[in-house]
Amino acid sequence: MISVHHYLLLSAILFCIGIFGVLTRKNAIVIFMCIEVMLNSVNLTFIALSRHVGNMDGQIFVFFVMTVAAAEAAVGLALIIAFFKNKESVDVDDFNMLKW
Amino acid sequence: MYSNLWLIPFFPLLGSIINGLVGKRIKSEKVIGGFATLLVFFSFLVACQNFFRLLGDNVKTHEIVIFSWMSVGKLQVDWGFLLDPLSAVMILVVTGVGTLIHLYSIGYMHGEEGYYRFFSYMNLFAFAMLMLVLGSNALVMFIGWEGVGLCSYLLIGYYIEKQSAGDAAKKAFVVNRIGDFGFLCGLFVLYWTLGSKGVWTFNFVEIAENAHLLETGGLVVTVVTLCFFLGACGKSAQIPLFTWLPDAMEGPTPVSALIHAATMVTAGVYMIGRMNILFAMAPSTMLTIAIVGAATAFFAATIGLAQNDIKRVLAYSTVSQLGYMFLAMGVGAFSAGIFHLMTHAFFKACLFLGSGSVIHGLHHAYHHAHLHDDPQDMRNMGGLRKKMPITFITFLVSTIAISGIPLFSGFFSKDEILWWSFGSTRGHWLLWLLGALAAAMTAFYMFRLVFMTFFGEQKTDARAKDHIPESPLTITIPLMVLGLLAVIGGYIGVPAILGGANHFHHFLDPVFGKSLHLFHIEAHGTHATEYTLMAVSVAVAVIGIFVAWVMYIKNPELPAKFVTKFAGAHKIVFNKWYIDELYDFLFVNPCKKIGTFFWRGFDVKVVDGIVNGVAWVTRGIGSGLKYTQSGYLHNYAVAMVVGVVMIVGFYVFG
Amino acid sequence: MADYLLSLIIFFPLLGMLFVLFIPRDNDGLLKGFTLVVSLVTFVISLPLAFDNIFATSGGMHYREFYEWINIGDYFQMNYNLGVDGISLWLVMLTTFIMPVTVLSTWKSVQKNTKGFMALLLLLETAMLGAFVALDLFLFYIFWELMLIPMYFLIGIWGGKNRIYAAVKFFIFTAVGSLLMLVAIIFLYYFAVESGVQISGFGVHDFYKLDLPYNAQYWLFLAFAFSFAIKVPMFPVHTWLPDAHTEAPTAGSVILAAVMLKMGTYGYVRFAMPLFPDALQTFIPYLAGLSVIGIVYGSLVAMMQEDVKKLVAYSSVAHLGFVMLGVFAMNQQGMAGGIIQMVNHGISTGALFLIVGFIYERRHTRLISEFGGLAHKMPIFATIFLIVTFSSVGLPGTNGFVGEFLALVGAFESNLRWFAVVATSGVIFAAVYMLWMYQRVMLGKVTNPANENLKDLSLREIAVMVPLLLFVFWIGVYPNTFLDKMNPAIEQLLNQMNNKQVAVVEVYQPVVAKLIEIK
Amino acid sequence: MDANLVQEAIQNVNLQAIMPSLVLCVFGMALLLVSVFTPRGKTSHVAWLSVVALVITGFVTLTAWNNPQAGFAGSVVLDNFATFFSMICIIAAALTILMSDEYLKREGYPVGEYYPLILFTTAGAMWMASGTDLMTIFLGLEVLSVSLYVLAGFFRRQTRSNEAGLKYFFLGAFSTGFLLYGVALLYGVTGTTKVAGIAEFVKTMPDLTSNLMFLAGAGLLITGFLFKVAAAPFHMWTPDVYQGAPTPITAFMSAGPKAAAFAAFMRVTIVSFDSIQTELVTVFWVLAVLTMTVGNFIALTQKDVKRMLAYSSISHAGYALIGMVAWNEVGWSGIMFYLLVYTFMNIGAFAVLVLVGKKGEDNLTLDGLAGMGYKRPLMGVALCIFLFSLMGMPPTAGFAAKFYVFAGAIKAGYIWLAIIGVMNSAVSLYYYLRVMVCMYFKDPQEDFSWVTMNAATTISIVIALAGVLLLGVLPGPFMEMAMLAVF
Amino acid sequence: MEAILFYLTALVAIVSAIFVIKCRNPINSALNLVSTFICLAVLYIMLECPFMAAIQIMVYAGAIMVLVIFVIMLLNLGSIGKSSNSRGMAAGGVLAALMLLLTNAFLRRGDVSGTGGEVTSELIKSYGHTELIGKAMFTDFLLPFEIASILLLVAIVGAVIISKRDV
Repeated sequence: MISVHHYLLLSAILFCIGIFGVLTRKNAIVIFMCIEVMLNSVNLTFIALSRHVGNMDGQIFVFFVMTVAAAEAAVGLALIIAFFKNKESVDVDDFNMLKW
Repeated sequence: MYSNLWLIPFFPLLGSIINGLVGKRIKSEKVIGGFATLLVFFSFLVACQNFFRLLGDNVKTHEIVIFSWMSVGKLQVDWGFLLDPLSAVMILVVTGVGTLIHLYSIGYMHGEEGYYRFFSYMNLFAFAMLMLVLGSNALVMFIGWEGVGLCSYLLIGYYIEKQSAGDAAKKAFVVNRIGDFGFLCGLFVLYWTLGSKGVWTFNFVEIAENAHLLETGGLVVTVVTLCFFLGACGKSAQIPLFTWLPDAMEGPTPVSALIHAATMVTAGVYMIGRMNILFAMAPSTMLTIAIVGAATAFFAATIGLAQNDIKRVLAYSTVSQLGYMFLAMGVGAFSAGIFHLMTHAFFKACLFLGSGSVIHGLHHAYHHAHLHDDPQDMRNMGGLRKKMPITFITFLVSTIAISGIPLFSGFFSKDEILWWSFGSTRGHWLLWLLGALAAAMTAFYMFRLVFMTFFGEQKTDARAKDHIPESPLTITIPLMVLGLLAVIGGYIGVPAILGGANHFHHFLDPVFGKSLHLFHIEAHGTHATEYTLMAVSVAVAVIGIFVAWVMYIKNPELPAKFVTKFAGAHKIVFNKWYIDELYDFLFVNPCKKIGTFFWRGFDVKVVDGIVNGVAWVTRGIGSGLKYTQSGYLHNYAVAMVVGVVMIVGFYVFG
Repeated sequence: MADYLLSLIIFFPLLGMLFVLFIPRDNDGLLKGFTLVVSLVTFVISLPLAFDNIFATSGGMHYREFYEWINIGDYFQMNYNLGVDGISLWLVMLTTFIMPVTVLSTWKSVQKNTKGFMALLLLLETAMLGAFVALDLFLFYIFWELMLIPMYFLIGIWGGKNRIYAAVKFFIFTAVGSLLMLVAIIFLYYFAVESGVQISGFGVHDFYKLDLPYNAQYWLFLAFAFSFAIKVPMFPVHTWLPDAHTEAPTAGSVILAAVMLKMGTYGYVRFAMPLFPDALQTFIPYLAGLSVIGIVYGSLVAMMQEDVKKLVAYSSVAHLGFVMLGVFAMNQQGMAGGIIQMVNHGISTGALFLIVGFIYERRHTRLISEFGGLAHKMPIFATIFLIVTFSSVGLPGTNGFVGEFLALVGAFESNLRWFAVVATSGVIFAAVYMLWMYQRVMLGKVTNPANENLKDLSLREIAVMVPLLLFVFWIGVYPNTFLDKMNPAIEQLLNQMNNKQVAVVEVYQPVVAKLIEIK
Repeated sequence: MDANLVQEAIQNVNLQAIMPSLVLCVFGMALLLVSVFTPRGKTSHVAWLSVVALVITGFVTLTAWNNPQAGFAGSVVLDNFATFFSMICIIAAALTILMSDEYLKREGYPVGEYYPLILFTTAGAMWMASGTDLMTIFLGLEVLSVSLYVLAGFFRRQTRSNEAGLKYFFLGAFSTGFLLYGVALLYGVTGTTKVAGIAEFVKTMPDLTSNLMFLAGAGLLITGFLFKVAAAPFHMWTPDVYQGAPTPITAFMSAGPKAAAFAAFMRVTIVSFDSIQTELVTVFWVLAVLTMTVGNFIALTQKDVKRMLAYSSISHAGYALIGMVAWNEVGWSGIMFYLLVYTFMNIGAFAVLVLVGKKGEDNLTLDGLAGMGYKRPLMGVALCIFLFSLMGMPPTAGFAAKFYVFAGAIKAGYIWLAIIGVMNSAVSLYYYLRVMVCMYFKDPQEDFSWVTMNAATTISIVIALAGVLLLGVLPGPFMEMAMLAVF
Repeated sequence: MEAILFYLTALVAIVSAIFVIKCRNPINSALNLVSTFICLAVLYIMLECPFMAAIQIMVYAGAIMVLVIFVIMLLNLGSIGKSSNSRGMAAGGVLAALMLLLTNAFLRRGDVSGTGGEVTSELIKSYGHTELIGKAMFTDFLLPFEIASILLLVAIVGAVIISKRDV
C-alpha cells in the first residue's frame, strides 16, 4: 500500500535534487529549471497531504504555486534575456560584478 | 583691640596690586619704590603699635577673625590672624627688615627693566610673609607659606631673560613644593587624628590646647611632626632639600637679603616654633631635627669654604645658620632658635645688602668701562675698604656678629644654641661638637670673604678699578641701620649667666613655656660647663678668623697650595658635594624617563595600542568577512542552504 | 518664571542656533556677535539661579519641571524632568559662564565656516546644560549623547592636522561607554518595574529609593562607572583626551575641558554613586586607586610633553584625579572639594587652553621648543599666564588650592588615606610640569626669530581672560559663596547614600534572577 | 450551481478588509493605462498621480485604525497591526516615488510603468501584512517579489542592474521553494494554512516539540521570511542587489518590503508558533547576533556608500530581530517602531544619495562625497541627521527605535543580547562617521555642480527629516501606536 | 498494481530530475524536466486529483517549459560548463544530502496520521474534483485568486519592461 509517506519521501528526494541542481549548475536557465523541480516537489507534497488530510486547501495552494511559477518564469526569463543582451552569457558565474 | 591687625598684611598687598596694575604707566622710579617702601613701613608702624600693645597686655594671645574662608560641614577655616609674642617678633622683623630692604632696593634696582614689577613682587612677598607669621590657623599660614614660595619664584626669576634664573626659580619652587607636600600630609594627618577625637580644627590655638589628645611620643605625633619638618626643610633649605637656596642667588641681591636670608627661609623655624607643643611631644622628631640641623650647619659650612661667588658664600652661610636654628629647635631651645632667627635676620640681611652694595659698585664700574666681568666673583675684588667705607664697616660688623665674637648679636644667640645643644635634656655633646666645628668654619669663610673683598690688593680690572663708587644713601642707610642692629640686637636676649635678664626668652615664654614645662625640656649643667663652652666657642671662632687671616692676608699664596694638596677634597667641596648631580641622577632623570615611558610606552603603545588594535581587529574581521560576499550566486545559495540546514537541524535534533 | 526657568536656560541657545542658521554665512561679524549675545543672554538668564538663596537652605532639587513626555502605559514612561540642586547649580553656572568666554575667543581663530561653528557651539551648550539638569535618566542620556555630535564636528572640521583620527576616536571611545550605560539604564528601569516599586518614568529620584540587591548593583555600577570614567577621563581610558584636546580648536578644547569632562564626574555624583551605594563600597578602592594613578601618571606624562596643548590635556587627567578622589571620599569635605574642583578645573584649564589658543593664533604652532622668552614680548600675557599657571598648580589663594585641599582633606578623613598621601604628591608634580612648561615657553631669551614680533594680548583677549581670573581669586579667597550653596545638597546626597547602605533587601532576589539569567 | 454557494462566497467578501490594496491596485491599473498613452520622458504626472494614489490609500488605511476588518473567509484581516505596517509601506513607497522621477530621467529610463509597479509592490506588501492565511501571505510576497525583481533589474541596459535583478530573482525563487516546503509541511500537520487555524490546532496538540514535521515546517517557513528580512545567513543577496538596483528602489526595498516581510514574519510566528517560542527564540538570538555582526563588520570596509548602506541595512535587520528574541509586547512593538523609523531615516539617506549622484552613480563612493557638506550644506546636514539616526544617536528617531527594541530584550532578560547589540552599534559608529568624515573633514574634490534640487526629491527629504526628528523628539504617540498595533 | 505504478513513476521522475541536472545541453535538461512534470501529473492522478494533473501538464509542461525552451532557442545556448567546480559539486552534494537526511528525519517523526477532513475519495467521486477546486477557490480562497491575477499582471508588465527593445 502506498502511503502518504511514500509521496512525501519522493517529493523530498526531488526537492533535494532541485537544491543540488541550484547549487551546482552554472547555466542560469538550468538553475531556473532546478527551482521548478523544487516547486514541483512542493506541489507533490501539497497534493499528497491534501488528500491525506482531506481538504482542498493544499490543492488550491498548488494552483497558486503554479501561477507563481508562471509569473516567475516570465520575469526570470526576461531578466535572463536582458542580461544576455549585455553580456552574451547566461553563466551565473558571469554575474559577479557586484561583490565584497 | 587688635582689630587693625589685618592692616599689616593689607598694606603690602595693596602696594603690590597697585604697583602691579598701574606701575607700568608710572615713569618715576622714585614714586614706585617710595610707594612700595612706604606701605611696608606703614605695616611696620602698625606692627610696632600692636607689639607694644601686646607688651603691656596681660593676655598674650589674641585671635582676630576677618571672615570665614571655607566652611564645609565640620571643616571650618577662617581668615584669621593670631597675635602672640612669637608672631609679634616675627612681624617686627619682617616689616622692619622689609622696610629697610625696600628702601635699599630703590637705589639698588635703579634703572632695571621692570622696576615696578620688582616692587610689586616685593610687596607681595611682604604680604605673604606676614600672612605666614600672622595666620591663626595652618591654612592661612599655608597661604603665606606657599605665597612666599611664589614670590621667591617670581623674584629669583626676576631676570626673565637669564636661563639660569629661570632654572633656579623653578627649582626653588619645586623643592619648596616637596616640603609643602610634607606639610600638607602632616596637616591632614593631624586634622584627621584630632578630628577622630572630636576636635576638627586647623587652628593653632586649638591644636595646642588639644594636643594632649594625642599620645606623647606616639606614632601619630611623630609622623605629623616629621611631615611638618619635611615642610620646614623645604622652606628653610635643610638637608636634604637645601639645594635650591644657593641657586636662588640668581635673584637680585635685595631679594637674597630679604627672602633668602632674613625672612622666608626662616619660615620653617617659625613653623616649628608655632607648633612647638607637637614637636615637644615627639622626641624622636626633635632628635631628627637636631641632627639634620647640626648636619646642615656643618655641611653647608664646608661648602662655603670653597666658593668664590660672594653671594654663594653668603647663601651657604645662610643654610648653615639655618641649620643652627634647627639645631636649636631640635634640642628644645625654641626661644634661642627664634632669637637666632632674629639676629641672623639683622646681620645676614646686612651682609647680603653689603655684598649687594659691592656688586652694585663693581657693576657700575664695569659698566663704565664696558667690561663684562663677573661682578660677584670675589677673585676680582680686594681692597675695597677704601672705596666703600660704609659698606665695609657695616659688613665687617655683621661678619663679626655672625662669627660669634662676644658683644655682638650673633654671639648671644649662637652661644645659647650651642649651650642648649650640649646641655639640653634633648641635646647631645656630638650635636654641640658639630655646631662648634661649623662655627669655626663660619668664622673662617666669613673672614675669608671679608679679606678677599675688602682687604689686600685690588684685583679688579685696571680699567674699572678707579670707577668703583660708594653706594648712594638709599643703599647705605639700610646698611647702617642693619649694621647697628647686628651689633646691639643681641642685647635683648643676654642670657642670665652673663648677667642679662634674657628679656627675649621671657617675652616668648607664653608660647614656648608650656611645652618646655610639660615635657621637661631644659638645659641643665653647671655654670662652669656653660662658661667653658662659651669660651670654647669664642676660641674656635677666633681660630677660624686667624686661619683666614693667615691664608688670605698673611700668605695669599697659601690657598692655592692648599687646593692643590687637597685637590680631591676641594673639588668635592667646591662642587657642593655633587648633591645636585646626585639628585638629578636619583630623582629628576628617573622621573623624566618614567614620564617618557608612560607616554610613549604605555599611553601610545599599550592603551592606544589596545584601542587601535581593537579597531584594527574589527576592521580585519570585517575585511575577512567581506570575502564571504564573493559575488557568486552559488556561494550565496550555499549559505542559504547551510542556514536552512542549521535551523531545521537545530529543530530536528536539538 | 521659576517654573520654566531651566527650560529657558537650556533651550535658549538652541533657539539662538535656529536664528544663526538664518544669518548669511559670509557675515562673520554678525554671526559671532549674535552668538555672543545669545550666550551672554543665557548667562544672564541663569544668574537668578546663582543668587537664589534657597540652595543654601535646602539640599533638594529646585526649579523642578515635570511633564510627561513618553508614556506607554505599563511598558515604559519617560518624563521631561528637570531640576537643579547645589551640585548641578555650579556646573550649570560654569557652563553658561564659560560659553560667552569661548565665543569671544573664537573672534580671530575661527575664520572658516563661522556659521557652522557658531551653530554647533550653541547646540553644544544646550546639550551640556540639559545633561546637568536632567533628572530623568532617559532625558539625561539623550543630552549626554547629543553632546558628542557638535563636539565631533568641532574637532573634525576646525581641528588640527590629525583631527580626523582624534574626532573619530573621541566619538567612538565615549560612545562605547555610554552605550553600556544605556543598557544599564534600561535594566534599572525594568528592575524597578518588575519589583513593583512606584516609579514615574526614569526619574532618578525614584531609582534612588530602589533597594537593589548587591549583584545587580555590581554590574549596573560597572556599566555606569565605565561610561563616566571614559568621560572623566580616568586612567587608563584617558587616551582619547590628549588627542581630542590637541586637535580641537581652542573653543572646542575650552568647552571640552571646562564643561564636558565634568559630565563624567557629575555623572558619578548624581547617578553612579547614589544609585548603587553597596556596589560603590566595593569599587571605591579601585576607583580611588585609578584616580590616584591618574594624578601621578597624568603629571608625569604631562611633564614630558612637547606640545603645550597636550601638556594641558594630560594635566587635566591629573586634576580630575583630585576631583574623583574627593568625590570617592564620600564625606562632605571630599564631595565639596570634588565639586568645587570641577568648577576650578573648568576655569583654570579653560583659561590655559585659551592661553594656548592665543599663542597658537600668533604662531600656528604649539610646540614648546618653538617658543621661549615670550614674557619679554608679551608682558600682560605673561602675567595672566602666570596667574593661571599657579591657579592650576593649586597655589593657596587661588581656586585650585581650595578644591585640591578640600578633596584631600576629605580623602584623609575617609579610609582612602594612603591614596590621599600619594595624591598629595601630585602637588609637587603639578609644580614641576607647569613651571617647566612656563619656563620653556615664557622665560629665557627669545631664541626663535619668529617670536620677535609677537603682539601682546589685545583688549578682546584680555576681556576673555579677566572674568576667568576674577573667579580664580574669588573661589580662592572666598569659596564660601559656592560652598554654602552646595553644602546642603551634598549633605542630603551623603545622607541618602549612607542610609541606603543599611537597608539591603533580599526580597527582590527572584526578580534579579529572572532578569540576570543569561539566555 | 448551488445558490447558497454564491451566497456564501458573497458573504465572505468584505471589501473593507482589502480597501487599501484595492485602491492601490485600481490606481495601479489605471496608471498602467495612463502610462501607455504617455509620451517618452514625460512621466512626471504618472509619478504625482501615484503619490496621490498613495496618499489616498494612506487615508483609507488610517480609517481602519482601531476598526479591524476581517474578510474573505479569514484570509485577510485589516487590524491595527496590518494598518501600521501598511502605513510604513505607503510612506516608503511615497517617498520612493517622490525621489524617483528626476532620477529616472537622469539615468535615462523614464518609464511610466515604474510607478504602477511600485504601487503593486506596495499592495503586495499590504497583503503580506494583512494576510492571515499563508496563501494570502505567500501571494502577497510573490507580488512583492516579482515586482521587485523587475524593479531591481529595471535599468536593463546596465549590467549592474541586470545582475541585481537576476541575483535577487534566483535567490528569491530559491527561498520561495523553502518557504513553500515549510508551508506544505505545516499544512500536513495541521490541515490548514490559516494562521489562526494553525494556532488553534497547536493548542490541541499535547506535545508539539516532538512533532518534527511541525518544527521543520516552521523552520523552513521562517527561513523564507528571514530571506526577505535579510537576516544572516540569508542576507547575502542584499548588498549586491542593493548596490545594483536603482537607488530609489534600493531605498524602497530596504524599507517597505522589509517591513512587510517583518509583518508577515511576526504575524505567523507570534500567532502560530507561540507554543514553540523557546526553540524559535534561541534561533533568533543567534541569528540576530550574526546578522548585526556581519552587517556591521563588513560595512566597516566598504567604500561605496550605497553598498555600505546595504550592509547597514542588514545590521538593522539584526537589531530589529532583537525584538523578536524578546518575545514580548515591548519587543514586538519595538520592531514595528523600528521599522517605521528605519523607513524615514534610510529612505532619507538614499534620497540624498539620489540627489548627489552623477549619472551612472559612479561617484557614490566615500571619496566621491568628499567635501559634499560644504558644497551642498543643506543636503549635507540632512544626510548627517539621517546617518546619526542610523547610528542611533539621540535625539534622532534612530535612538528611540534602538532604545525600544533593546528595552524589549532587557525586559525579557536578554542582557547579553542587548550588550552585544550596543557594542555592535558602537562598531557601526565608525562607518557612519566615516561618511561624515568625507563630507566635512576632507577637502572637496568634486564640485557637485550637476546637483540640481528638484521639488519632488526635496519634499521626500524634508518629509524624511521631519519624520526622523519628530519620531526622535516626540516618539511617544508613535510608540503607543505600535504598542496598540501589536496583537 | 498501484505500488508498481507509483514506484515506476517515482523512479522515472527521479531519474529525469537527475538528468535535468546532469545534461550538458539545456535543451536536454528542459526535456527531462518535462518528463518529470509528466510523472508528477501521473502521481496526481493516482492521488485522485485529475484536475491538478491536467493543470500540471498544461501550465508546466505546456506553458512554462515552452517558454523556457523558447528562450533557450532564442539565446541559442549551447552547452556550457556543467557545474561551477568540483568543490561546488561536493558542497552541493553534501548539503543536498544533509537536507534529504533532515527531511527524512522529520518525515518519519511527523504526525501526519490524518485529521479526517471532509474531502474523501467518495466526495471527489460524487462531487467531482474540478467542482471541489472551484468551490474552494471562489469561496474560501477568493482573495488569493484575485491576488494571483495581480501577480500575473505584474509579471506581464515586468517581463515586457525588462525585455522590450527600446523604451
